[in-house]
Amino acid sequence: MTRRGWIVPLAALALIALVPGLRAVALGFLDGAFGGRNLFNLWSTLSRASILLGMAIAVLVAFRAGLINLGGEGQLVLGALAAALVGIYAPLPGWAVASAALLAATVAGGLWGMLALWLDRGLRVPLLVGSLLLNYPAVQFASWLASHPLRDVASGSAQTHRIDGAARLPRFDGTILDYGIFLTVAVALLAILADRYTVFGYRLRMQGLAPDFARAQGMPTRRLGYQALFLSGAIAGLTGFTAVFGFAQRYVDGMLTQPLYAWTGIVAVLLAGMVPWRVPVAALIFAVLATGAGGMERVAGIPRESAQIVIALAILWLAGSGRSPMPGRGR
Amino acid sequence: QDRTFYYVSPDPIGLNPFLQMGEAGIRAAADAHDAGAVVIESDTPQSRLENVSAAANDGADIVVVLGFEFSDILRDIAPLYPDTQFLIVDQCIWDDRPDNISCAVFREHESAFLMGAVAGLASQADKVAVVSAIDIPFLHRYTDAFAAGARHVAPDTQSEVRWVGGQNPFADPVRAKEQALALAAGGADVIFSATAGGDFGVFEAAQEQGFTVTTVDVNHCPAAPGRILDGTLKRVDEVIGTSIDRILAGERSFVATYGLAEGGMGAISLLPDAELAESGCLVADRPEIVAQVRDLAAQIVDGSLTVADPMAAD
Amino acid sequence: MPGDGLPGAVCRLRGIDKRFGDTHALRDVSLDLIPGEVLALVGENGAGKTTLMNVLFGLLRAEAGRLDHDAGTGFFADAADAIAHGFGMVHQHFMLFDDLTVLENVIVGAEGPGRLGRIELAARAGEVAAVMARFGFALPLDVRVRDLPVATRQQIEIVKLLYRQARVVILDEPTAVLTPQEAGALFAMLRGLADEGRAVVVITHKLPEVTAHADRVVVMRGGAVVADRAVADTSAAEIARLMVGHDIAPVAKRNHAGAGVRLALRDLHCAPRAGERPVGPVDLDLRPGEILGIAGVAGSGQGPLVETLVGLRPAASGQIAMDGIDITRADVAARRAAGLAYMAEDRMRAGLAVDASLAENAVAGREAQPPFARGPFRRLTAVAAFGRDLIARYDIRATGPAQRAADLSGGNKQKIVVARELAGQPRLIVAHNPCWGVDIGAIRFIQDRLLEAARSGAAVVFVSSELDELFALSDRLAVLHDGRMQALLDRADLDIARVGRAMAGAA
Amino acid sequence: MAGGVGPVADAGARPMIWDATFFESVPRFVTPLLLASLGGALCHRAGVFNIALEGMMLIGAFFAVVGSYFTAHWLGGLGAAVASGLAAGALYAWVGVRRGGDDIVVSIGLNILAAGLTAFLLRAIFDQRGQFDDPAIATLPRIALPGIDAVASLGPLLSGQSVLFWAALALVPLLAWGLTRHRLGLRMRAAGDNPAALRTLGVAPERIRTVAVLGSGALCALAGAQLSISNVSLFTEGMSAGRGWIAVVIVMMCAGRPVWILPAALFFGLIDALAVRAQVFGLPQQLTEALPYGLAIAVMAVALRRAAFRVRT
Ligand SMILES: Nc1ncnc2c1ncn2[C@@H]1O[C@H](COP(=O)(O)OP(=O)(O)OP(=O)(O)O)[C@@H](O)[C@H]1O
Ligand SMILES: Nc1ncnc2c1ncn2[C@@H]1O[C@H](COP(=O)(O)OP(=O)(O)OP(=O)(O)O)[C@@H](O)[C@H]1O
Ligand SMILES: [Mg+2]
Ligand SMILES: [Mg+2]
Repeated sequence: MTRRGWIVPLAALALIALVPGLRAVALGFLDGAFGGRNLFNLWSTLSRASILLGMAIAVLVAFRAGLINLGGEGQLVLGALAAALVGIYAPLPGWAVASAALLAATVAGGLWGMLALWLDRGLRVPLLVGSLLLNYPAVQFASWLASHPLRDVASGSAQTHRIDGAARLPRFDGTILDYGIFLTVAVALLAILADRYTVFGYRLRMQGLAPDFARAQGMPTRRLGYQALFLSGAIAGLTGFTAVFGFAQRYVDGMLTQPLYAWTGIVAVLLAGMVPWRVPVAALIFAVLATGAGGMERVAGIPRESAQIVIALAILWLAGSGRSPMPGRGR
Repeated sequence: QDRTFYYVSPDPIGLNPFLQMGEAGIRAAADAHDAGAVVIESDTPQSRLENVSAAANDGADIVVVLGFEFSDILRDIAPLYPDTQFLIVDQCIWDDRPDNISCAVFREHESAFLMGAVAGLASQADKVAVVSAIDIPFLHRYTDAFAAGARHVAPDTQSEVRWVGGQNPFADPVRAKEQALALAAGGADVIFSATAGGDFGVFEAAQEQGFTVTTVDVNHCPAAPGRILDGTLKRVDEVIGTSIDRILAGERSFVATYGLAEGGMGAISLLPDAELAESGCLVADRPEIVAQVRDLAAQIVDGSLTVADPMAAD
Repeated sequence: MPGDGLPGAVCRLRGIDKRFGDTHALRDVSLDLIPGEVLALVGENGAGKTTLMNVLFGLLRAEAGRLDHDAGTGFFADAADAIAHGFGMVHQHFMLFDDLTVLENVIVGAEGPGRLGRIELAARAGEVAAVMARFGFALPLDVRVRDLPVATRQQIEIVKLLYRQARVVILDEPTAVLTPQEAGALFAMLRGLADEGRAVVVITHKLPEVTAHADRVVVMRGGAVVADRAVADTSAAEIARLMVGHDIAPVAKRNHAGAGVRLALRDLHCAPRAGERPVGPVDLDLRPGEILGIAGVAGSGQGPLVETLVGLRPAASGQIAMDGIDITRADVAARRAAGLAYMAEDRMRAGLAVDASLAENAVAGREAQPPFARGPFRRLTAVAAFGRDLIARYDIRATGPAQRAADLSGGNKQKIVVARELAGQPRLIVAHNPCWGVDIGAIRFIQDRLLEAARSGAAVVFVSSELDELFALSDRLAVLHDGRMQALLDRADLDIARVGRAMAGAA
Repeated sequence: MAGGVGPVADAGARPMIWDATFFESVPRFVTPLLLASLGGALCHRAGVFNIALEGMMLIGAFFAVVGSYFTAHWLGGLGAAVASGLAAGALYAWVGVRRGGDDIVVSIGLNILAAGLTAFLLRAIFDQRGQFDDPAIATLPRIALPGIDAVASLGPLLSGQSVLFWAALALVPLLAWGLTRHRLGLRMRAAGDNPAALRTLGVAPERIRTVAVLGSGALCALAGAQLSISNVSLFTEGMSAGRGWIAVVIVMMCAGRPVWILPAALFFGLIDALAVRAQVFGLPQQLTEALPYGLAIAVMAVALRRAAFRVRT
């Protein structure tokens, strides 16, 4: 942020501190995001942040390579679905089930990502639109599986059976936060470091900044593109794995789409200006905004959609201030 | 007020009468016990989890949740808050239920069967139909029992079902209306609308196409004058009140089932004559149908007629 | 006092000053435009010629100075204002709409009367046809511009002015894309316009054109006017000296061609993209140390040929061999590994990643090789050190290896490209307009580096739109016309008229 | 039906998909797609990559209900919808055109804003969550065509459709004509082709693009109004339900040409209507949901392979 960039948030803080009504709202917000008995809400926030972080990193990998992958939702859902399938049906010991499910999730998400790029390269359906459209069949397929062949009939819901207890990702005692956060944080760290310190990261970045340049320098741009989309989809799939083996312990129809995780991931990356180390911060901020807005609503009756409005205005404000977060798309 | 009751809805309450009854029930119970009432609306799986947790965290004495969406959540959350009592309405955790969870469930198929009978008797075309939200076992309690009821009184009756589906199956009047229009075009002249928030769309279709409707949960008749025959009544509000009474009386981990016999399920045509006359429903002017329905209801209550539970069948 | 203070002049600029950030683009510039006169405006790259005309035309705001014209005083508010006052400008880069028809291109912005904004297309077509008939143009009105050759596009620009009844006609480097013959025809037409009483301004880098066709010449250097005199009173040599501030020694060029064949092209056809005309056949042998110039008007097939040489586009048929090894199917990376260096024409997109740092640009192509990488990991200290080394050796004006390439001036940007491509001791250099848009000092520097590389044995394919520099550097010169090699001339046979004829397609 | 739950429909129930109400329903699905695509086409031709059609539709749907409810007249609904669409367009124009914000970022921002704002206002104005319906919401008039009514096959298709359907149809030749024969249309195409060139001719491309974005806002809002005060008379959150994205696909496929957009919108409207009906074949509802999007990919692949359109993304 520039120096001017701090003025708006600071002014907002001052306003909140001075007006009693606003202060109550702010306290409700803070409690909703961080408070609660045994800091329960903080753990909830982290649990949400973990999934958002995974999705944001998935988006980052593709965007860094200049590939506008809006298909995170489908990749996330297919990853989750693959994980659930393995989790329910693989007759293996717990740790092996979890590992196989993780592998299946990353492959499923990654292949779906590559499909979007193949549509672009092979059939000229622009990636932006193709990846977006691929979300719908993926989500509906998952919905069908969860509603029919894989349904846990007794539960009365459109959801699969539960993952066997031994294979689940453990939870931190007394919280809903599971060990999946180790996975997403590790992936984020790897992605941030690889961006700077590996040849692969360098090539992806050059391709994103200047595709003609990368080609003219003899970088394997075709392969790089597919690798980037595979990685992007695989990270989304991995995030789906953590949701199924951690948070929900099964695949529940709509559990990954209704909260708009994929879109929030994109927005987090845009707001972070595509600077890798800022992305985890942005993901955390969005998790705080979401859980905090829920608390604000419970305490002060302010609709939690106000958080969404604030986010949208922030995006528009950033876009209008000429700091285009999209590489090579700025003025 | 030293006690607080919380109500966490699975979806935005909006105009969903079922969820509205939950709110009415918690407020009535709170009044009766001089307690505070807090209503929290959820919209996603994650927010359901957060809201239930927040309610327990806030020190709720009783947390009431409505709908099957909460099973997993309560199974995880309830053990963390032993001082809070949880009540799931419309759903239960059958195995290894934690001590502080009680359930109140309904036999919706009994009332749906009666609606099928009403439709079977009223249909001139011998064609009836159901529009329901989404193809899940729970909703087959409505769709299957309705078809069974229609055939019970008029064996030649054809019955068809359509699902609303879409991104928002429990609150999508647009799609509900399209399905109803299609069913009407196919010749159905009585349509059972079990779409929760989509019912309004079915009523619009009925007004345009001239078919009649049977409804669920509450009396919708005034909303579509001259088009609604009859409706089931699901006394969610009363059941919440009764269940809270039992919890406060010290009962733990109980499962209460409500059907026609217990008065938790009902139908407008089963109301006392005076109330029925006031209801605005078409069935009030069809005494011969009312008589048959009441007869069937009596058989169900005394056990001489059993309505198969589609959820148990699977 | 409009009119009074302008004896004989249609407009008069006084004391114009203009800055772009740290660049002082115009310094106290004054200029009169006189009806009936063809004025040549010359100066090296970046001297401020285009900026001055943009100020006159209302496209840029001056910080100081004034404009008097025959209808009043004060700068034009915008282009519409200038056009309304009878000013017309053909811009350095074509300002045409590719997907619109010729007629639409001419009338946009001056659609004429019509109820509720309706365009009376038939009436406009009649007017445009009348204008064309009067000045001897024959353009198809309902063809899309995309489908027309370059010289025709130039004519559309001029018809646009005439249709708007411009009394002051400004052309910014109109001859850069024309053959000498086409340029001659253009000047004849401009002379006709001047004779009708219009004021004509031509910006050009080609001094023979100035001495042959202009009445008056204004020379700019570093944003200031350094000379304003009748062409009759000066010479091409003097104008050149005025432009750069000193005499220019001709490039010292000796033939270093060695034995053997470095690059062989056999019946090469480039794969055309959608809407492109085919390029080929091309047959060539290039020896180590030899510099092959490639001339041709813009769009004669240089781009596809270069892309095919470096592996960016496949060959449709034929063969490319380097040192006797067939590389027709090899990709860019393989060709680079075999010793190819490539200076792309579009340095902002293909030559550089302008949003990356100087050092990251400098190691591109070798990012995975020692010392810049160890296994899959980059060695950032080595990368930075290499950047610093290039800055020192090539005198690149930058704050350091971490500076964004976008923030360097055009000449310094190009120096990064040249430095990077020559750093690997290449065996074959493909240089496409490497001196385009850079100033004269940098041009000499880049040309000297290319000569040096040739001296140490590299073969050079040198594609340029400037005949002067082609004549100065080439051992042999290939002329492309419409995708075919029209002529292949030895240095001794180079003659401007002959090359011009070949560029126009004559044998 | 899959999943082991016995079919409720009687065996032998006749599939009924080609009945009269089906054809009557098609224009209801076509109208919003057509209006939104025409709006998108304006932007496309003027060189604005507006993928906020979805959000603009949603805003229009909401304010149509607001206007219709408070004025108790459909004109009030249309007026409010158009005003809100223009406001959304103005916001886009300010950030995306005047301040030069990236189209994709601005569009994503606007889509999120639309979802949040309509949900927020639903609560603030009507104190409702999720959905608002009320008998006081006046619906658009339907135009009966007495003559055509009699013709057996065309009757239901054309008679009794909303005013917006006819307006949308009329817009197709009007826009096609305007883009070539009207000053503003010509300048729009010029602005999309080469904005710098347009500026040198004394026309500010920003101004032309602003007009295009405003126009797309108004048209998308009308598309939303068709959803909320004609197809039904209520508002639900997320009511546009992906139709704005289908419109984006239509615009790209047709390179913003109104005359091509009409058949494309008819096609996708037909698919949409079919998807709702396809359950009679025993197809799982999820399959019919995915159908339009899968087809969109297929159609785009074919269309874009055939014609070498420049697709700006
Ligand atoms: N929009 C701009 N922003 C910043 N600097 C600019 C801009 N336009 C021109 N300049 C700078 O102003 C100076 C004068 O540029 P101008 O384009 O007038 O040169 P010129 O004489 O036309 O050169 P050429 O022969 O290359 O066309 C140069 O240093 C150029 O880099
Ligand atoms: N986009 C930019 N951002 C920051 N600084 C810039 C930018 N463009 C140019 N500059 C700075 O302005 C100065 C002038 O740039 P310009 O391109 O006019 O150079 P120049 O004098 O024409 O040199 P050259 O002949 O090499 O092109 C340069 O020193 C450069 O650092
Ligand atoms: Mg320069
Ligand atoms: Mg210039």
